[in-house]
Amino acid sequence: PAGAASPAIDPHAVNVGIVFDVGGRGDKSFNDAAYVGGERAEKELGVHVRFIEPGDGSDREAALRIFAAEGMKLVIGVGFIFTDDLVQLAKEYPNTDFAGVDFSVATDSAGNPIPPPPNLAALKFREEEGSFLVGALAAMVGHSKKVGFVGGMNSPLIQKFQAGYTAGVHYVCPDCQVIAQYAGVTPDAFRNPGKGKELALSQYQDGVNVIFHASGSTGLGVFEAARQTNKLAIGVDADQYSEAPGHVLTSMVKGVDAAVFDAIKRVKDGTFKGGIYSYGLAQNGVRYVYDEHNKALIPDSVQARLQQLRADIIAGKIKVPTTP
Amino acid sequence: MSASAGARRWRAQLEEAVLPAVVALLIAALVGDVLIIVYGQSPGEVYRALLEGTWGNAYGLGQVLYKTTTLTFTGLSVAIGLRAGLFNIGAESQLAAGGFAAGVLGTLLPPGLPALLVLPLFIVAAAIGGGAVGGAAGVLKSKWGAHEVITTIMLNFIVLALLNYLTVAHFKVFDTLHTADVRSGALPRLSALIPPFHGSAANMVLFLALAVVAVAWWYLFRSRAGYELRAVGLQPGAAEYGGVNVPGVWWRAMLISGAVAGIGGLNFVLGYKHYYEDGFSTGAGFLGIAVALVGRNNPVGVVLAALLFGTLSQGGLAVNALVPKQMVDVLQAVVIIAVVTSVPEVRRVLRSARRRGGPEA
Amino acid sequence: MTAPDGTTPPTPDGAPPLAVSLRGIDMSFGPVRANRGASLDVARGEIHALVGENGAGKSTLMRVLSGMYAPDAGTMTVNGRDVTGWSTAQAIDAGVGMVHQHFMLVPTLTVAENVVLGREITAAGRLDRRGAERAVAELGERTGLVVAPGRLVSELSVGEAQRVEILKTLYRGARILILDEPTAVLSPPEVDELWRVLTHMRDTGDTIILITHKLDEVMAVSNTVTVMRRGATVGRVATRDTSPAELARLMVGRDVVLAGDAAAAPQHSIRAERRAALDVRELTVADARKTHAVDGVSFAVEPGEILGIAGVEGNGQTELVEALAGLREVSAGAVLLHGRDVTRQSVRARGDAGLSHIPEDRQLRGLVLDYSIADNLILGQQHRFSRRGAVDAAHVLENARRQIERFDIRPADPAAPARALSGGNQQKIVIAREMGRDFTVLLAAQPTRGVDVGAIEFIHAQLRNARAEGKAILLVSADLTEVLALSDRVAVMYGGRFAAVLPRAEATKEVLGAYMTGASGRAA
Amino acid sequence: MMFLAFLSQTIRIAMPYLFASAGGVLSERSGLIGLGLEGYMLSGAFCAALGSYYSHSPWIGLAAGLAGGTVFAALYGLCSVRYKGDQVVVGVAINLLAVGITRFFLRFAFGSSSNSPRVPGFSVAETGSGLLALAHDPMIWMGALAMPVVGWVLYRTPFGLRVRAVGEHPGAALSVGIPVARVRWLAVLLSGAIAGMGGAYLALDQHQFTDQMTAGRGFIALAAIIFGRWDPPRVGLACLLFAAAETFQIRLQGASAVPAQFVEMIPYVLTIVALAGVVGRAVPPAALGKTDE
Ligand SMILES: Nc1ncnc2c1ncn2[C@@H]1O[C@H](COP(=O)(O)OP(=O)(O)OP(=O)(O)O)[C@@H](O)[C@H]1O
Ligand SMILES: Nc1ncnc2c1ncn2[C@@H]1O[C@H](COP(=O)(O)OP(=O)(O)OP(=O)(O)O)[C@@H](O)[C@H]1O
Ligand SMILES: [Mg+2]
Ligand SMILES: [Mg+2]
Repeated sequence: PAGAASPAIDPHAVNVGIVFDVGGRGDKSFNDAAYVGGERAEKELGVHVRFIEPGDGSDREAALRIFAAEGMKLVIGVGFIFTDDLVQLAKEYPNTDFAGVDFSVATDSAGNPIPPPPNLAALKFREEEGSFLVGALAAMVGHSKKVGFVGGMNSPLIQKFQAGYTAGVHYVCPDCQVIAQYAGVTPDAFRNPGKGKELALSQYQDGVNVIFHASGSTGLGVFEAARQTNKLAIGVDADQYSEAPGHVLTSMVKGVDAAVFDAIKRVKDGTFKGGIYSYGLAQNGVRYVYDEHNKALIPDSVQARLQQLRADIIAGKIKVPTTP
Repeated sequence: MSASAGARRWRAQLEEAVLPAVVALLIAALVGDVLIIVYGQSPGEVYRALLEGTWGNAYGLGQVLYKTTTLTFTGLSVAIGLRAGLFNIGAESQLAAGGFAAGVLGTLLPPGLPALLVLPLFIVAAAIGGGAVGGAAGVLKSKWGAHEVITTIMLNFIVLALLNYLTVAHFKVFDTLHTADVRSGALPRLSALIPPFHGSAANMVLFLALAVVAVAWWYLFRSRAGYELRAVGLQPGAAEYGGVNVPGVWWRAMLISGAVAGIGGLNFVLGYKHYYEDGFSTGAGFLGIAVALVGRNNPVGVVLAALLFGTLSQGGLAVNALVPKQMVDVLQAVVIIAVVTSVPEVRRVLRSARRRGGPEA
Repeated sequence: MTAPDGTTPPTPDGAPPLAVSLRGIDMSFGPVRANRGASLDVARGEIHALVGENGAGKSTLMRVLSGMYAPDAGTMTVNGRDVTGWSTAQAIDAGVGMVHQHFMLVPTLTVAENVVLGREITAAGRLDRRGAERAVAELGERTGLVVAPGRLVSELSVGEAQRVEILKTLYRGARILILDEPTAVLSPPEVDELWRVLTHMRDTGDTIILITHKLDEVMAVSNTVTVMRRGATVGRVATRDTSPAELARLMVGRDVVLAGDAAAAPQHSIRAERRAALDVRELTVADARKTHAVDGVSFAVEPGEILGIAGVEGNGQTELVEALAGLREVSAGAVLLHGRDVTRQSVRARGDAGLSHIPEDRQLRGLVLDYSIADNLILGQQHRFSRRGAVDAAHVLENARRQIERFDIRPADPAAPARALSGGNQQKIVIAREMGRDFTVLLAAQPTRGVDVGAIEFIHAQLRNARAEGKAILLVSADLTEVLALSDRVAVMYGGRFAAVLPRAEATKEVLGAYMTGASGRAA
Repeated sequence: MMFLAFLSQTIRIAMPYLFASAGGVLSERSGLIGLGLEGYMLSGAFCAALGSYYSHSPWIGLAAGLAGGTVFAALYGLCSVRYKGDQVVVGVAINLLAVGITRFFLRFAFGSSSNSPRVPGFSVAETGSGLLALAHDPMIWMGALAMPVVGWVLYRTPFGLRVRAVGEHPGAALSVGIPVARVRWLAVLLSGAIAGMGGAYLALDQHQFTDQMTAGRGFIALAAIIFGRWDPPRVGLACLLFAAAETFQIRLQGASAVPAQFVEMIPYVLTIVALAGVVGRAVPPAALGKTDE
């Protein structure tokens, strides 16, 4: 059976523990990406990686603590929700390294970021940058003055996607309208594909031709709607092309796998350092998919324009907002 | 005659208290075995891991106690409702509302006040938060006859959405789903008293829970209001005949039930994280029903049942490496089902066995 | 007259098999042993009365016979065939039908639907409503049990509902008909009508088993009587060879003063205070259907007086008493206690003003069955037994000890749950609570219902004593004998009004009977 | 055009409600509270995905979903009819169990904690979202028929008469030889089967199972039953009303300044308002929830 790793710890190996967010394995999204990163590290670096899916609430800290107490070299929490727990544990276990995917860095009263403890790496992604590009893409190939966005649970992280996306749309098409909808306000909103499908169908029906989703499993309903109405959707976190071949315009990929792999590699090499690691377009930490699958959907001129926009963002010529 | 009758009643009560948990556990263990074997693991090993991860070390025990604390509040909340004949399925949102009220109060207080001084304020705030939600269902029932099972379920959805809105739109710390830290009133962890508990979330709210249990016991079984409340639960017609304002008891019971659940929010907000976090109450409400049931709606029984369910839910984490922790979700449901079905059956068997055994010594 | 228990007379040689023969039936409900080796022999073509105190196990035994319960032990034969432990369906197929003490009708279904339920008439798998209504109408005409088949049962009067019950058994081809206290809720003409139907059935060869508490009915219509006591059969006797007094002795196990004998004429006593203790003026009470259950009733009860209210149940007595007690909203009129208007006051305020109330349904209203005897003995007065919000346990216990002793409640254990007590002792708790405290006005609704002859004696004595002490008592009873035995004046309620208020001397069963059915009426 | 789109979306959203509440009405009219509908649906959805995945046939998936709902209903029947457990408690437990079991076996069968792989379903690609597209999906027809069929059974067949009698006055039914327990068993099994189809609709329409994908729809169905006063035609209308409210919400969300959370609450608030105002005094089947006598 899958996932039944041995609980025994080999003291000589490099042991890594990864704690998933709600959704866990098989979310076809960022938990899976973290899993891929871990697996790759096991294969290529010979480290031992174990996973826990704590579920909700107080179990998050407990799960991290189980790994820390077992003497793991590196403990990774996947999801912004782990932020406080990671800080707490990093202080308690100064000899263990920690990393937090989507770690949210607090700011002091002057608005400057408060650095995490020295043994804690905050792996942050500038989703708004990638979202900006797919927004621009949606506006350019959508052949419609309306473009869609479907979010999962209405929360700051997801609003960041929305903000970047909207900015991207308006950048290339100032009079375009972004129809942004959320599937709900509780974590259920990330696993309600039925709702996602209905939201998408109503947007498509409303004249939208492209929808970007940032909604976990709910987005699978968006793809379903795209198939059914022969429209386009944009995937998130991972390359979601295979969810609806022919209907996935692109995906806004977050390099969670690479970031996780890097963190493990640095621990293995002994070069691990705490601090804020911000992955944006420049680091290839976020990107949009452009490959043989979707080439046909994206005219060369559009691809060229996107590359230009990408360069502008990296160069700081375009400032992408993080809140809608 | 009276002495032996008293002894018999006492034994019956003891049996009443212990039997459900024992039978339910046996059945749950059986189902657990099946699931574990299906998953290709050895039940012995999984259960050992479960015990070691919970009662096997001080940290695990501390985690169990932390969970027990919340479940004691929600279980007590459901139990109080049931004593009045009302099914409060809304402990989850009441817990959240109580926690939210406390969290917001915590951000408003000036910093540096001693915890013991402001604790009463927090208790009142949390009780008002939870009580408002429970009381709303109570008033809906007393005034308009809307069935509380349905209204509390609907209120769960409504209140959680409302709290989400308030958190996201007004109170959150940037980039998170929680409020700012409380500035006064944070309570120490249990490890401040007993160092081996270090790291576990167990905290002083545990003692508050025990105090609330004692008060609830007194209220239910020693106070006049409790006498009337239980009468309403057992036989509303007789209570009405006895001069009790039945709808009045309904809404008051729901108010108290909600308030107790609300105070439970302090466990997370004051005792553990020191802020309110959206979604912290997930699952605690439904488990509260199980706790009340296994605890036979008796405050003391509720504590024991909360300990049982606290152990199971912490145990899920401990066995995660061997089997999916979902197994524990299944076991919790099985415990509930076992209590409502097999326990009366076993009791019948015991009773007839005793009768066959002839008059007892 | 035969020996008790088990040893029933053998069937004479060559005679046809008995219609029903039950031997050594045991039947328990948890700790309660309702039947202990009970026996019953019923010949074909007779009306067989089954009598016994409340809780003697009559209904249980008949439910066993009709297949609702499987007995724990014993054998059953019907028409010579062993049928031990059969099901209701089998019993019905074999022609055994039962009309239950509490009607077994579905109020939301029509008469026809109720009658055919379980034996539906179908057309191509569908329910044939027309066919059912036709069949019921025909059956009604043939037997004289006429009810409109399309009406909802919830709209029927009790008499009509009972006709539906009998129709149900006849529709299923019952030749052995069991009736459990069929006359308890009927007016005298309806009773006569019932006897006519039953004797006709007997004369055409059907067998009837009749459970009743009314010994005059036993004497009037039955051929044979079986007596039960505490779950067992204690006698079987031909009706013409016995007397009510002998039956009563068998039922209770000792001699009993029958209510009717003692009460020839109540001796009037103290009537010092002339002002009415309870004064009711033009009281109107609406029922669930918004019609007037009580329709402008006025009367007064003086200290030292018992005003009896007779009437067929369902004519507003329940609503009247509940309105007086404060349990039901009054739509017009006034209630005065000692001259003080309490119309809008709560139950508790009325209690504090001296009003006691023995409710008609002790299991639903009078007791919290899962409370102890001691806790039940303070119900309604909990505020007097509390200090600073807490119930004063010592005070409650002391009260319980005193009342248990005074009213001889058994078991004498204040901590025993009321549920574990026999019906008679449960009623004693209610009586003790309501009459063992300071009160000036008593509403006694069906105070002896479901109580055995011995306890009736005791309760009647309590009521007479209270009168002698100058209490004002409003007695509501469906039992005419009881009303006549105790009352100084008798009112008859019919259709929500007082059809008559008569001095005891003018009140005879015949006169009252006429008023009860609305056959004669005059303004109150 | 706008109206037709609104209508077809309402119908689609109403489908799971119609299935679940059609089953629920049957169960409730027999005296068994339908609190476990959510669980039947969830299990139905999971089994449908499983069946469709392994057989590559949505029809077999549907059958499996029906069976999945029935199994959970059987468990409910066992607890409440056979062992006379408190129905509210058992109902809550059934729902918890359904969540746990489906997750456990999702991990077991697909190694995922949240999603099954894509499975064959009824809806054909590129059929659009209009009314015509609905006609292509056999499950839409079944959902539309579920409530009328239940109504017909309840009011026009001997079995329905018995169900109504048993839910109103089980003693009366027993006294005329109706096997009360068996009628309830049949009613609850059917209710599980029909609600399971509702779950199957969700899974097959999405071509996959997602952890907790029913997302409270069983509770909405229960509310519709109460709102419709246990009368199939009215319950059907209640389902459509709730679905229309949701459609309205979906269409309102993009265009209005009202925070999403408030729009989200509409169906639930509507339910409470309805409960308090319109049907506060509606009479449930007299024996509802009372299997313990
Ligand atoms: N379903 C039941 N569950 C528990 N106890 C029962 C049940 N039915 C009857 N009993 C008990 O069995 C005993 C005999 O009851 P039963 O109804 O047979 O008496 P009865 O002779 O018909 O009395 P009544 O004259 O009051 O109708 C009583 O103690 C009663 O409380
Ligand atoms: N639920 C119960 N639990 C325990 N004991 C019970 C229960 N019900 C009845 N008993 C006991 O069984 C005996 C018979 O009860 P039952 O009601 O048949 O008495 P009864 O003959 O009707 O007496 P009474 O004339 O006082 O009504 C009583 O002694 C009573 O205490
Ligand atoms: Mg009795
Ligand atoms: Mg009887």
